[in-house]
Amino acid sequence: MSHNLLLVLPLLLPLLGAVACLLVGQRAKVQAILAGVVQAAWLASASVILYEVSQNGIFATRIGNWPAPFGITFVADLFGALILTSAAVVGLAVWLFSLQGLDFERKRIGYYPLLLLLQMGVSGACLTGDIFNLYVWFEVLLICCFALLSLGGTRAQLEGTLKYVTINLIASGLLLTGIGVIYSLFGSLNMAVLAQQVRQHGHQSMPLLSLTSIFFLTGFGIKSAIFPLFFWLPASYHTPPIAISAFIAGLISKVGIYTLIRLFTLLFVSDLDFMLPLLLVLSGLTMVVGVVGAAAQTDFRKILSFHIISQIGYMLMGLAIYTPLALAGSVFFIVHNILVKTNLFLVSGVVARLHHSFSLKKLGEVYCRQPMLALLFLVSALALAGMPPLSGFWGKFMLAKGGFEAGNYTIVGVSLFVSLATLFSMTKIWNEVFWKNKPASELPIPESAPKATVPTVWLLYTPVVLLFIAILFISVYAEPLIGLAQQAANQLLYTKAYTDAVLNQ
Amino acid sequence: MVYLLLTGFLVAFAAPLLHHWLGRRVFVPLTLLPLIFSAYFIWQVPGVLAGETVTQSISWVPSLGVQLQFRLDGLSLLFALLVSVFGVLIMLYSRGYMGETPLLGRFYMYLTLFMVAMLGIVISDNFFCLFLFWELTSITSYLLIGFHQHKSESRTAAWQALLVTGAGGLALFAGLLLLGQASGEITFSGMMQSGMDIRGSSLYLPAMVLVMLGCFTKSAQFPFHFWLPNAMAAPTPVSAYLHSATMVKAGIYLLARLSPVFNSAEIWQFTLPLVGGITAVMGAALALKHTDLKAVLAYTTISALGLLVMLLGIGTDEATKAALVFLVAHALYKGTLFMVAGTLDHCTGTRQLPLLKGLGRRLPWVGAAATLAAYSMAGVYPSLGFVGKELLYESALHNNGTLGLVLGVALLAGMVFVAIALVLSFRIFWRKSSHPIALQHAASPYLFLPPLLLGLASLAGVSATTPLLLQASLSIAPELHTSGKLVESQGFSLVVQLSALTTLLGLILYLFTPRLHLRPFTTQDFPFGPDSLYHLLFSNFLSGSKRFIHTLQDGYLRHYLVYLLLFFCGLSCYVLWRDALVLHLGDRFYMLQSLRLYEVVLFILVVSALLLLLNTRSRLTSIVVMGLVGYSAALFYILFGAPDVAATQLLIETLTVVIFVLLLHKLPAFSYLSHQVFKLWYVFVAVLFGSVMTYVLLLVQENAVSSDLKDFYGEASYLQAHGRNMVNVILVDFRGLDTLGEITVLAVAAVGVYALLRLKPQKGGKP
Amino acid sequence: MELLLPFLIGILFSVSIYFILHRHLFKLIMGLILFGLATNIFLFVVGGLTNGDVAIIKKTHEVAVVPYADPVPQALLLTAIVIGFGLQAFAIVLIRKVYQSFKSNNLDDLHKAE
Amino acid sequence: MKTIIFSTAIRLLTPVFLLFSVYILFRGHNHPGGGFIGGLICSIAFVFHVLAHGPGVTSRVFFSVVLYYYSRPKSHSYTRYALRVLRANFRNKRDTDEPHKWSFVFLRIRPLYLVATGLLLAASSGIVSLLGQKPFMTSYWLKFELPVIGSIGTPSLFDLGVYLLVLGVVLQFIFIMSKE
Repeated sequence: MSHNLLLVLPLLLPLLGAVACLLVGQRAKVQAILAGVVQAAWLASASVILYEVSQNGIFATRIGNWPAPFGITFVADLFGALILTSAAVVGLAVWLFSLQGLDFERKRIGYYPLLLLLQMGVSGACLTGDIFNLYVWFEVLLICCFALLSLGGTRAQLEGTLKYVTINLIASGLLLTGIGVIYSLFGSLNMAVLAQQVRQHGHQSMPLLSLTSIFFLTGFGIKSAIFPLFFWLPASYHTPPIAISAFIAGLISKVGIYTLIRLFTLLFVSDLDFMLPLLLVLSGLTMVVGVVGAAAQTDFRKILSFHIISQIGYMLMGLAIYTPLALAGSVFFIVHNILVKTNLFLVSGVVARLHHSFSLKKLGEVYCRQPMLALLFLVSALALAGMPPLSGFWGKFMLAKGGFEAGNYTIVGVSLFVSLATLFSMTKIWNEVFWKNKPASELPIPESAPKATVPTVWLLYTPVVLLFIAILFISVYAEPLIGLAQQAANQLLYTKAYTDAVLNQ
Repeated sequence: MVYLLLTGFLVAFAAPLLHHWLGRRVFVPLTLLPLIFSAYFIWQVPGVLAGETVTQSISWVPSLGVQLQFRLDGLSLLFALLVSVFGVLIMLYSRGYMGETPLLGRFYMYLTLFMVAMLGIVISDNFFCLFLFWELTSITSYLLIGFHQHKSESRTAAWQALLVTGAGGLALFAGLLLLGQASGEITFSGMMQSGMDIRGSSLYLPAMVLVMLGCFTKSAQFPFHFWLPNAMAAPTPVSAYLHSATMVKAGIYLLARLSPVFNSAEIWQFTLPLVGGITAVMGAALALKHTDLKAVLAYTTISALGLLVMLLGIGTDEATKAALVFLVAHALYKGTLFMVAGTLDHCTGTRQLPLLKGLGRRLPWVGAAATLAAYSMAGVYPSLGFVGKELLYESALHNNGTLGLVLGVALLAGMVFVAIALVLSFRIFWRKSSHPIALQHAASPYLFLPPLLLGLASLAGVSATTPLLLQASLSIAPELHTSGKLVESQGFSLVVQLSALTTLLGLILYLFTPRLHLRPFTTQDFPFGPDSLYHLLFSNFLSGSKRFIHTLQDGYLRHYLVYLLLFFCGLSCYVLWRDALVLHLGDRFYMLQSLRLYEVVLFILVVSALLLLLNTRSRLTSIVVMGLVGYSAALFYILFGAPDVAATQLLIETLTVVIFVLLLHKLPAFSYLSHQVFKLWYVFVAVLFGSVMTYVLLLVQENAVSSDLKDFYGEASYLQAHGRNMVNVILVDFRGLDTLGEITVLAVAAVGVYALLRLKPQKGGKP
Repeated sequence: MELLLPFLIGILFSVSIYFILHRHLFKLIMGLILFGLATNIFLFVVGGLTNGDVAIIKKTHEVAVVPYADPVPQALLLTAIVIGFGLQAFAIVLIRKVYQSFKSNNLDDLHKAE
Repeated sequence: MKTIIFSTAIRLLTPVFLLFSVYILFRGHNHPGGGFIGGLICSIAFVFHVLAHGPGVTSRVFFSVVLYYYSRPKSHSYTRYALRVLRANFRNKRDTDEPHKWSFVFLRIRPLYLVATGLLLAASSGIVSLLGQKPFMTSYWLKFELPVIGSIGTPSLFDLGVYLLVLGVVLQFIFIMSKE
């Protein structure tokens, strides 16, 4: 398959799928089938890209056949391909879950096209090599998130979405101004060209470059929910239905951190003496605040939401340590976290579907009634807490080792403390939701609530099991992914391969 | 060995299924498993005794140095045998104890998992391989302690055990990482051979402290001991297996394993005996205060673990041997006693010591088992415990540095052991009682055979295990020359006198125990004890985090915005200040000369419009003024050669005004909200942000470069892309992908608006 | 004008932030729109202002005659304006919905879901 | 707003606006204009129409197609049948005294369909080049130039897609909002 086609497939498939969904009107079932086909195809194309990159190195396509700085270039490197593939796995799982886990009305109006276009945005953000184009894909992501978060329009959703919208619009504004500054200073928008220029005569305009990096740090920092910028996340992620929040929570803030890593390894490398300690402090604070926030919550989804923040801290930590091993740790951690976090959200959805609540106080006895679910949760939760040999452990391992080797003992200590606190929260959920007896006062189930029939339950379980298998796979058979992550980190740190692929076609 | 472990895991995960098929007979295949293990390890004994080591290695994650490397030497084999033989008995005992519960399959699963993990710990050669199994034992222990999941104290105890051992596990993890980094080795055997020069490394000390922390938490050393008595909430087979015989010995195992590396350090020689001594004495003292059978056993276990740590810290030849002998002896007799306790609980329904009386007649075999174990516990000839005690005193006497400490601790602990051994055997079973407790049912063979066998082993184990123990001590301290015997018999020496003294003191203590004010012990007795501190920390962490997060994440959008704006402004200002980025506005004043009148008028218009906007309270006026500002922007674009942009801006502004009017104008009037309290603060933030943006813009203008893109588009736009309007050509051709993304945004906006206004889901909108 | 516009942009940013920090919902949406406008003009100005010709190649030529305005910022700006329109339209509708649903125009009433 | 003068003026002006917007669309490649501006002008025409007449009227007049037909009796020849159906549809004259019943299909062009079509057009203009093994969105131009419009190529198709999409989006906004 030619690279020209391959690289735009992840973009075009969801787009065409969304168009088809819009054209069939409000027939939810047809839309569901269309979306499912697209999900499978998307996963296939992403996997092929990943395979290609791992075999033949970075490759690019020049959109519109214009040479690199003048047109837009799509590049697939390992980092992008890994994120894309895990996004596709998650997409398939969430689609499966939505078949039974989402109400008919939402599916009828808008859910599928919005989800597909969101995936299109993810593809674009992962593959583009142009900084303004990146901004555009982020706006696609953003408005899809707006629409999905508010889909259904319950009060909580509206409140969450309003906060999300306001803060993210400001982030977008900062990004746009930052891009303007970059264009003004360098006269180019292509990231590979910019990378070359920064490395050749970056020091002349270095002060302004670090000033610019503040724009991007804030902008993408908001989108990836790092420490003093994360407030929109716990305010909004727990409000929509699980079929929506699982995808957004599992994926979107990771796309933000993906971009931060991309930019701070490719462009803003002239002022690392200042930036890396700053990022280190931010990552530590992000971790701790996230995990402390989670400890305070008593709602299944809110605990998970706060944990997203703390894990963003881990991902940032790899960037802040800035060695190949630590960066590889971040890459691995992102992939792991996309899968695990989505799975946990889906589990919470299944629990809520069967027991009609997200509140830890009202739930109980899942351990006895749904042992399978308990197992699925336990493994994912322990993976999140970084218990060996589950996937989180490998990420933690690489980060800790990288941190020790770089002499950053404090941050490793903090990260280990945070992983203990993560274990605390996860076992808190386990104790309350799975072990505890269900409070007697909560026993009567509302009459109107839909009864979960056998096929329903099966369909609800399928995506969880799918992700569970994926998690186990990268846990037990971790070496290939770790190898890929290390290659990806090398590609990130030694940008020559990237710039060559973009510029010397 | 690898296949052994693998089979173990498979069988463990199959346990629930097996239970489904076989019912209570599920114990048959699951007992077979440790039986096979035992057979395998016994088969390895001759080789290991001859000094060979069995190694096996499977590549797993080579890029991180995590390999499945296994190595069976004397020490490993000793532990492995302990774990697997014990496993057989526990599986049998569980058959009798657990009865019929729907979760029986899961119980066996966890128990088997634990057994396999424990075997993994003791045969791992790779650091991280060990760590993996180490954490697995923590998890299975958690699940087993919380087996009675409906009881709140079970859950709390399980949680506590997990958090304490988990914290220790993380310390161990960091310690192992540092150790690996300092020595460049990732296997224990490799480090013994070549990595001994890490003593000079600066990481040596932190690594050692971290590893010690890990071991202390796992082996319930002071001040981390408190989880162990609470863990007695687990079913008794679990207590017998995990919390007396095996898991808590994992820390001891690791300390022994690493002692060749660390024992030359002063801090090691100082800390281990001290912590061990405190633990031993404290455990012994607390054991006397309890009336719950399992609690008494738990505290004596803590005490014994303390003795072991102390002995390892002394590190001499005799001490090492003493530690090993005592370890085996303790595992055997304590396991027996726990099982006895479980049987009594099962048959009588209580574990309270004062109630348990006169059981010897009716439960003779149980009584026999208890008596056998008590012999060993009291250290009476010829039990294994006796040998252990002899060696203990010998090592104390041969080491002048720690003579006082060790002797004192050994005497105190030994005395208590004797007393408690008497209580557990004589008082419960054999002393005549006028009010014997009623039996609910007789003990089935499953309930008394395993302890009886184990009790016999503790009596007869001396000769059988001697060579293995010697081999094990060799693998701890390879440079020590050991003779072929454990104890050099020295006749009626000082050691024997001390031993006799201990027994005598113990006897006296026993006679006085009824007069000790026995009452159930609660945390209130020790308001500053570690357990209370743990709970204090726990609840403070919860309440503190609640307060903290409710202050930070208080639900007010404004506050969030202020944080992030200040973050941005602060960093920008810092960078501006650090790099001394100064404007050269003076050089550019000439540009003001080319200012055209209508530009100034436009400027003033916009500013006054904004002022009006700030002051108006009318919604309609606001909308009109907003439109005005938008149209002025369009005029700016026109002035600077951007007709396309201007037209777009004009049209879009019109549409925005229309949407505004349609949606927001007709809303009912709401109260006017003043902003007085924090007004100045918000004005400050707003002005700060505006100034930063202005400053940055002015600064960038001075440093702008001319772009290649502009030249290229100027040349190629018509010739290559067939369009004269460069902006449009860029939009649809050069950067068409941007436009594709952009129209996607519009499309999503349309869908989203439609869904938002049209979708009326059922109430609540639950998942 | 090059010297004046940055100040105008600064004022726009300040006013918009002040509105956004206001607890009145209507002011919030106005602030967001002004913020978008300010970023757009920022992008335009930072790309360099030319008093020269528009970025259109004359009928008589095959390549553009200097001086002409840089088309790139204009194209970016156009994209940004349209994207901004989409986002703002959604935000307006959202705010309208919030009005209806909460029966209030006070942003401070919106902190219950957390 | 619904004064007679206003609504009449709008009714007259709308076709002019529409023509003008199409003109803007096609000249955009060489002069100021293009898909966005054209689409916006066109949609603004409809916006005013909606404001003047209400969304129902606008959508009935411009965005719905009614096709009349009846089942052909044996007695009618194909030609005659076709002619009658055509007359009924174009001149909107139906012979009510006929023995057969007229039935009709009502096609409503929802704005979202326009949006989808626009998106599809824009995307497929890029896909064309993929078929020729060229990168996505590589432009193809016709060899000759059309009068008034100028040269035609895949970018023009793209622009048309943008035009339709913008139109659809704005219509969607206006229809929904004016119903609120």
